[in-house]
Amino acid sequence: MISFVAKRLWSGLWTLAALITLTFFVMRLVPGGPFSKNRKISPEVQANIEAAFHLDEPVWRQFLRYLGGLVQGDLGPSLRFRDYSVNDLIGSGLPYSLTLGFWAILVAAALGISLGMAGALRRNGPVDWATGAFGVMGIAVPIFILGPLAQLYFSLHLGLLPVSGWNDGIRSLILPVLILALPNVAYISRLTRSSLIESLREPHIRTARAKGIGPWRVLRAHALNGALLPVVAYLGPATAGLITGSILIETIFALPGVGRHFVDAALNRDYPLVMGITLLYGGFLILFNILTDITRAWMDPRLRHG
Amino acid sequence: MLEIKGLTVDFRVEGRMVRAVDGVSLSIAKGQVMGLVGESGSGKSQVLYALMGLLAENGRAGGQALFQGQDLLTMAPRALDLLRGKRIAMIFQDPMTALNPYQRVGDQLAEVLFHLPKAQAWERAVAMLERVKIPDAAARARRYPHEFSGGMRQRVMIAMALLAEPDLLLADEPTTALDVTIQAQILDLLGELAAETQTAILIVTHDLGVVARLCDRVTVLYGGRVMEEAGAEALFEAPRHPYSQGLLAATPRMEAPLAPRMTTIPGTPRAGAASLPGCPFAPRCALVTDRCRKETPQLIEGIACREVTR
Amino acid sequence: MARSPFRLALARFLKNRMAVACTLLLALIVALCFLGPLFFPFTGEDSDFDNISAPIDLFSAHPFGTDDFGRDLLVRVMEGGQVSLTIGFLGALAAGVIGTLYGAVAGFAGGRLDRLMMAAVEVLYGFPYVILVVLLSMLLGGGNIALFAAIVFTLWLTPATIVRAQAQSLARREFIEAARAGGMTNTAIVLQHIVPNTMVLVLVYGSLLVPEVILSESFLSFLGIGIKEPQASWGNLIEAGTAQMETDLRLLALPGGLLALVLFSLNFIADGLRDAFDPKERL
Amino acid sequence: MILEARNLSVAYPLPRGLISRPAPLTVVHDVSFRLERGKTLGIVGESGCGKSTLGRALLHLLPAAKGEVLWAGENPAQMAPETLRKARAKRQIIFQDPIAALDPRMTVLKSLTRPLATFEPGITRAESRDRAAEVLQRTGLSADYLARYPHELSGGQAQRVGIARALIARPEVIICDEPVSALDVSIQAQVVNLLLDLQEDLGLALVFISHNLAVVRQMADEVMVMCLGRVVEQAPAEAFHLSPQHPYSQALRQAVPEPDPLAERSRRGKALQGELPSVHAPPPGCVFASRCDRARPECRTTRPELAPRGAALVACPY
Amino acid sequence: DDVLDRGVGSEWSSLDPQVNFDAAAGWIQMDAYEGLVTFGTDGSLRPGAAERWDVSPDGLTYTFHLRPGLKWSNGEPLVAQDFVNGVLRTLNPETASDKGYYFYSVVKVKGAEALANGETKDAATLGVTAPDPQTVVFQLLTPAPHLLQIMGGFQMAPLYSPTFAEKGAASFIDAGNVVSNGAYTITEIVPQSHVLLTKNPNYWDAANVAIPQVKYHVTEDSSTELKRYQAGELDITYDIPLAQMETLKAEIPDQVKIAPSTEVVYYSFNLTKEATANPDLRRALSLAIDRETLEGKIVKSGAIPDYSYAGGFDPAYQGPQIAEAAMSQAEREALAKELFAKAGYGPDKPLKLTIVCTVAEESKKRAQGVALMWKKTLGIEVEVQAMERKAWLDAFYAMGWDVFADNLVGDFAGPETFLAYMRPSAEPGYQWVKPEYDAAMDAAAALADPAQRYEALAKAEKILLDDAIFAPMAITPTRMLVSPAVKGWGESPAGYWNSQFLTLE
Ligand SMILES: Nc1ncnc2c1ncn2[C@@H]1O[C@H](COP(=O)(O)OP(=O)(O)OP(=O)(O)O)[C@@H](O)[C@H]1O
Ligand SMILES: Nc1ncnc2c1ncn2[C@@H]1O[C@H](COP(=O)(O)OP(=O)(O)OP(=O)(O)O)[C@@H](O)[C@H]1O
Ligand SMILES: [Mg+2]
Ligand SMILES: [Mg+2]
Repeated sequence: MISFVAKRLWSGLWTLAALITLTFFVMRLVPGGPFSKNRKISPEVQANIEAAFHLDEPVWRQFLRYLGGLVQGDLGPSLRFRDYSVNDLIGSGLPYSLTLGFWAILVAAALGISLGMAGALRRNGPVDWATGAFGVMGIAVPIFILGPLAQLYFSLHLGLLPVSGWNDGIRSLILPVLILALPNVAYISRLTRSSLIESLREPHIRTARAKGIGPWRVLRAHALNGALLPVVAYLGPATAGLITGSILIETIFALPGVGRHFVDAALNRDYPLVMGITLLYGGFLILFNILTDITRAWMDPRLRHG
Repeated sequence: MLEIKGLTVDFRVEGRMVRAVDGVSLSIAKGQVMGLVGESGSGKSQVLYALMGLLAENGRAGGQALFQGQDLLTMAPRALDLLRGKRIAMIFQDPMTALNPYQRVGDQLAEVLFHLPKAQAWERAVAMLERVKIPDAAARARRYPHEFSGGMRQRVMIAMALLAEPDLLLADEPTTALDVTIQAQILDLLGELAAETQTAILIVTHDLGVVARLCDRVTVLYGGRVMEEAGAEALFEAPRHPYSQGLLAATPRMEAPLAPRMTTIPGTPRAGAASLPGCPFAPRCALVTDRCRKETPQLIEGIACREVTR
Repeated sequence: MARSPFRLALARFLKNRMAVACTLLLALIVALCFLGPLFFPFTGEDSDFDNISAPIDLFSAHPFGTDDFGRDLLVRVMEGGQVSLTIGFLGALAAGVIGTLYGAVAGFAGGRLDRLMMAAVEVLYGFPYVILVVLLSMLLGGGNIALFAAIVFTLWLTPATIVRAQAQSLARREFIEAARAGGMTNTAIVLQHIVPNTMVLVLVYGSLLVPEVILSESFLSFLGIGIKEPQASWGNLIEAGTAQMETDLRLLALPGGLLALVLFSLNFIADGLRDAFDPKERL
Repeated sequence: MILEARNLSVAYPLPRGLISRPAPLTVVHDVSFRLERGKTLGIVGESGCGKSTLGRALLHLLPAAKGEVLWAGENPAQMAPETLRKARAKRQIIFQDPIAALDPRMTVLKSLTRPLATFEPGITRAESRDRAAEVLQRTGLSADYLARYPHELSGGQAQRVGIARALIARPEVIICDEPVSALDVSIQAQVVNLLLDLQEDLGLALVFISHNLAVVRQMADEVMVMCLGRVVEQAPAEAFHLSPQHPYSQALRQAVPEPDPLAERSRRGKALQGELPSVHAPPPGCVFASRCDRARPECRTTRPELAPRGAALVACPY
Repeated sequence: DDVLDRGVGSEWSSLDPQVNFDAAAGWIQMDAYEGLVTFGTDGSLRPGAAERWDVSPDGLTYTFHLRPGLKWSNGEPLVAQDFVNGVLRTLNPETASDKGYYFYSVVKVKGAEALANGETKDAATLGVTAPDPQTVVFQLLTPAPHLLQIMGGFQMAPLYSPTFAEKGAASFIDAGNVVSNGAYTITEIVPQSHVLLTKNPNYWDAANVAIPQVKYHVTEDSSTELKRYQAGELDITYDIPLAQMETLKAEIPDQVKIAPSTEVVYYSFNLTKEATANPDLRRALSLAIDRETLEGKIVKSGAIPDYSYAGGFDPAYQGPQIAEAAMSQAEREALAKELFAKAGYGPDKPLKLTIVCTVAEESKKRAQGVALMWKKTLGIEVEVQAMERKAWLDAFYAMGWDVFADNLVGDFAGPETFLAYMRPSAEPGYQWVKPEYDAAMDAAAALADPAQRYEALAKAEKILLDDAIFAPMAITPTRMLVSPAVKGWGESPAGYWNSQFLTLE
């Protein structure tokens, strides 16, 4: 197991290296630069500013410089948020995103799996249709519609929850978490439903039923395991995505997470921030893919051999 | 103990009902071992599934199956769960697919005793594995089904059924993957069970040697219908139904002189025979008459053949 | 008596009432989008400056009113539907097919090839999307090809991950060993055993991808790639409608409602197809 | 020599907890044999002794840990993938577990005709259907079953589909892993006869793994007896049936149940006794020593090698 | 409630007074740091740290006299050299600030450019000096009456050297330890969330600062901001969602504050393309735009339709006479068709154009509106190409467009900032060759008297507009919601509403 993990970690490291190399160089091919916001600056001054951030060096030099910083844990300065280094920005935003994403994935998994189970057990009937319809609502009514609507209703009309911001403890979290979870609920519940239907028909379920342990236990101990394998595979990238923040949720609810940097940094050509965010997301992605691989090997013993 | 009357099993195939088992009746007393033999595909497994309430989704059972006075076929699933795995246990035919590939063998066994504390159940499970001759049982219990050989999986299935200490054991070809020495040990184990704890056993097998060793009575199935029902000695001594005779004749014997080809029953079985009128064996029978082809013979005094009883 | 698998699948599908109803509904929506505009004397790009932001009036020239430019909303929604449905289905199909094949190969091959293929997936996942899109629009021009590439580029990754996981489990099943023993080529095993056994999942997942594609189109137009105004698409109609949802819900309700209907029906159609392709489904 | 094993050992990687690497668990040790066209090698042995593992290794579905397998003189481990694949067409296997070996989403027809499509690319759909129907018929199943899915088959029916699948590509060698265990005696006889016919007509070579000694007696030219991964006796069939040499072989021979209730009843409770050794901790000495009534102290400490005795090779010096 | 909650839109790019360039962050800065002069909420100039100033007759030397007894928020005395240091740091290339151009381009301070370019590091060469602790002197190369406007904005903060020397730029964001000289000082910073300012007891006018704390909230999405406002979480917003403007104007007219800002929107024509090289066509295009309908009915952003370019910011500037402005739209369209035909286009020679705009909703809508109008009046096929902002900036120089939807934020509320920008010598991107214009601008720049100067500028603008190298479109407004509890609000074209002048009920 450990050798398996070590192997995956090692290849993950290379993947990450490939990712940052690719990003670093390709990013520079995109038109526009970090300081091309103002057309009025004289070329000399523009050059001075760029020199201050080493943007005048050849790209490969910049890359080496970046790597040099990286091995010391320094992600460089942000070009858009001049007061902060990329480390500061990620350090200040990540806790919010992590909290939000953690709860969101938890809610999504719990709700999605429950709905999927209900659908599979009462399939092609009203319960199935209702859970199916509810499940896909998160996609049918996208975040950018649901968010404002929820704010309007729960915050402005009912006054139950704060409109936005992160000043009110758990109450600030409720709407963003639920709304962030919803699209994932759709995917998880649909995947669960369809693979559970299949799983419930495997011959070994018959054996389990013959033990007289009751339908609930048959489901939990025997059918669910196989059914959740694809769901777990889905959860890898989904979790990495959620806990590194969502631009939509953070914008709508004015939350200080790192999600909005994904778009912002790229739009502002804030190269070091783009790199930092890529590194962060890529790292989590690889980590969670390893975790799901391990989880699946734990769930399905046949995967444990080579 | 168990009394089956006119059991039928139908499958819905392409919107039509196809009969797989047609009017099977038999009864087993406490401590008795009943052998169920017959052609492959004649519905033996389906009889057992019907009793356990485990027919495939497209299957329907009809008739009556009284277990200690209760009808298993009409019982609510919840009530059935109180019997299954406790009073009635079953050994499944296909041991690879019948075991949960995701769970340790020991856990699957211990689950039968889910009302006991975990450690205790595990201990009993390991003990049972030892009884079915799994070497190094304690370590083996921690492994997964795919790491077991075919015969070992089969023994795991047997152990699972025996753990329940059932009053009625339904065994579907339980020893096909075992070598004869272990088979003999397992058969002895089953025999003891019947003798000592008065467990009734309904065992499906193709091996007449197994029947001879274990069974008190034998029911012969063909095309979903009972052809003959008799005491083991009687059947082996003087099989009455033409199919039973054919079966015995085709059984290879170690002592007999070696012929270049093995003896078979001529002809091939009809698909879906149970849905059609007439004796299912008629196309292959030497004694066949026109009536045999049109009218389904009734089981009278343990035999469903007019030509023989006439 | 000979039952062709296709006829059987059809029979199984028809047995699922909800799926059948939803198929009809979807057909209706598609027909509306592609045929509806023919019944109007103007197109969705013609503006009527005397009738800017006209409200719903079912008996007027603009039954669902007009938008800020005086363009007929209903016609725009129908025309937008043509674009969005086409992109949605093609995009989901492409993502599904690429993802399935890639994932099936990786999961089946295992070992080093699998690690390499999954590393590629991770790199693509991790690559900053905005940069990618801007780059694509630069390379391919902001047109439909760039749009399609930008959509498919990332959407196939998740199905690939799911299918790979499934393929890994399947590859260890005995019937795959049997196929290998039978001398089947790896390609044939992947195509004939692995893919059909993961298809159900992909189908279910793919049905959810359609609306995702349609909606992501509007995000892409925010990056300057994709459907150009004045051409309508559900994505940009919904986005425009969202901005005004608190003052003029009709702008959102019409395209959004249709999209939701498409998604709901697709979802149940996918369930129906699931049943249709499941041989254990009773008839 | 159509199939040959030279000192073949086979191992499984055994995952051992969190820390350590998987350790190879050798379950087949040092097996050698030669199989000629038209001949049958019968393999009998204890349940769990490695017969199926050996069968898989013979088709290169599992790699050899030591020694080698030769297909008509060539080692499949050294073949180019494409050559290997082509060579496999002529070497089929009937799996022990018939249902697990069928794709649950394929009809019987598809399962049967799929190998044809790979090896006879020109074949038309109707032709391959006819071939499938024909070969299925010969195993005692009507063409009606072509449209069935595996879950709609009984155990014996599935087993016959497996046999039909192995036969349809007209192979030269078939590894039969308990091919008739789920069949009633009449069908069993029919299948055995079919195999014998094919052997006569086409020179088919068989590796026939079975617990049914009567069937092995009918089929085999040579018999190999295995116990805990090792060959304990290898002998010409007749010799083996007349007088098995190794104590385990003798025990096997004696344990065969006869269709005679009186005789059988008298044998109740007289089954072989003693501890079964485990593959995980194989005994240093003779694998059968713990159950052998003639065992001597040395038997438990030193393993006897296969040595010629008459026409046979026997791993018991006593 | 003694906290004034204000919106700042997206996150400030810096709280470093010498670096920050965002107008919104400028508000925070104006609360925390005080320049020599400052703006009232009505846009009027008021004495700030300087209590009075003299201008030399040639308009080249400005002498500011600081109030006596000024202190930094930590109680240390504030001296004239602190202001000089502020300018020096702004110009220092190591600061990498793009604000230096205020001192060498918007107004030409002696020695500023050489310092900014890194040609010299000698602080003594700079024309900003502190002859004594109470006096700051600015020496200019050319007269610049608008110097005071610059001094009043967020460009001119003093620098507290001790903490800067110790901690560098981090000293400006070290909440609680920031040393500033404004009415407030920064006490809490949560990136992406808010900045909290607390009243500075050492401020000279602290007695007249009514609101004890001010909190600036980041809210990127204007509809969220509106909801926060409606929920009472904000007292003053940064923006109003366009879609809601009409409703809000109808429902709470006195809270909706829409006023012109110093930003003008105009559509540039590509002088290197065959069609748009023709001045008749350019005028035709400009005339065919129904600006009233466009802004009032389509874009609805509150922008003010505009036919001139640099007018409309300073009431003292009259600008040239513009014929179009007086016409009715029908007349304009008739003329447009005439000119269009004259340029040789018509049904038999159709025209196709692309407009490049940004992806911002307002920009897209305007471009679409223009496209529709050109199509309707002149029958031109127009493709609107919306680009992400940085690509849009780059696209300008690539000159692939026919029409470029451009805008310019002036550095102060006066015509000069806009006109100077169009000088062919200053902005090579337009490819406009017009020595007359440069000459006219040079002539104006030499004048120290404001009235004469404006007259000369109007002449220059006439030259610019006559060539129609762009079509002026509108003046962009500031849009805010201000709670009725906030008193002291006024209409300020300068765009500053320092919290110290507000009260909260
Ligand atoms: N789900 C199903 N749908 C349709 N037919 C089925 C289904 N399951 C089983 N059958 C059919 O029912 C018949 C009886 O099957 P059953 O499994 O009882 O046979 P069996 O007597 O146990 O045979 P074997 O000895 O080969 O196991 C067979 O012909 C089989 O094809
Ligand atoms: N995947 C595996 N991993 C680890 N051990 C395995 C695996 N498969 C089989 N084994 C072990 O290898 C040994 C030989 O198994 P094999 O299936 O070859 O036995 P067999 O001779 O075919 O027995 P049977 O007659 O019961 O089918 C057994 O002890 C089994 O537990
Ligand atoms: Mg059966
Ligand atoms: Mg085996």
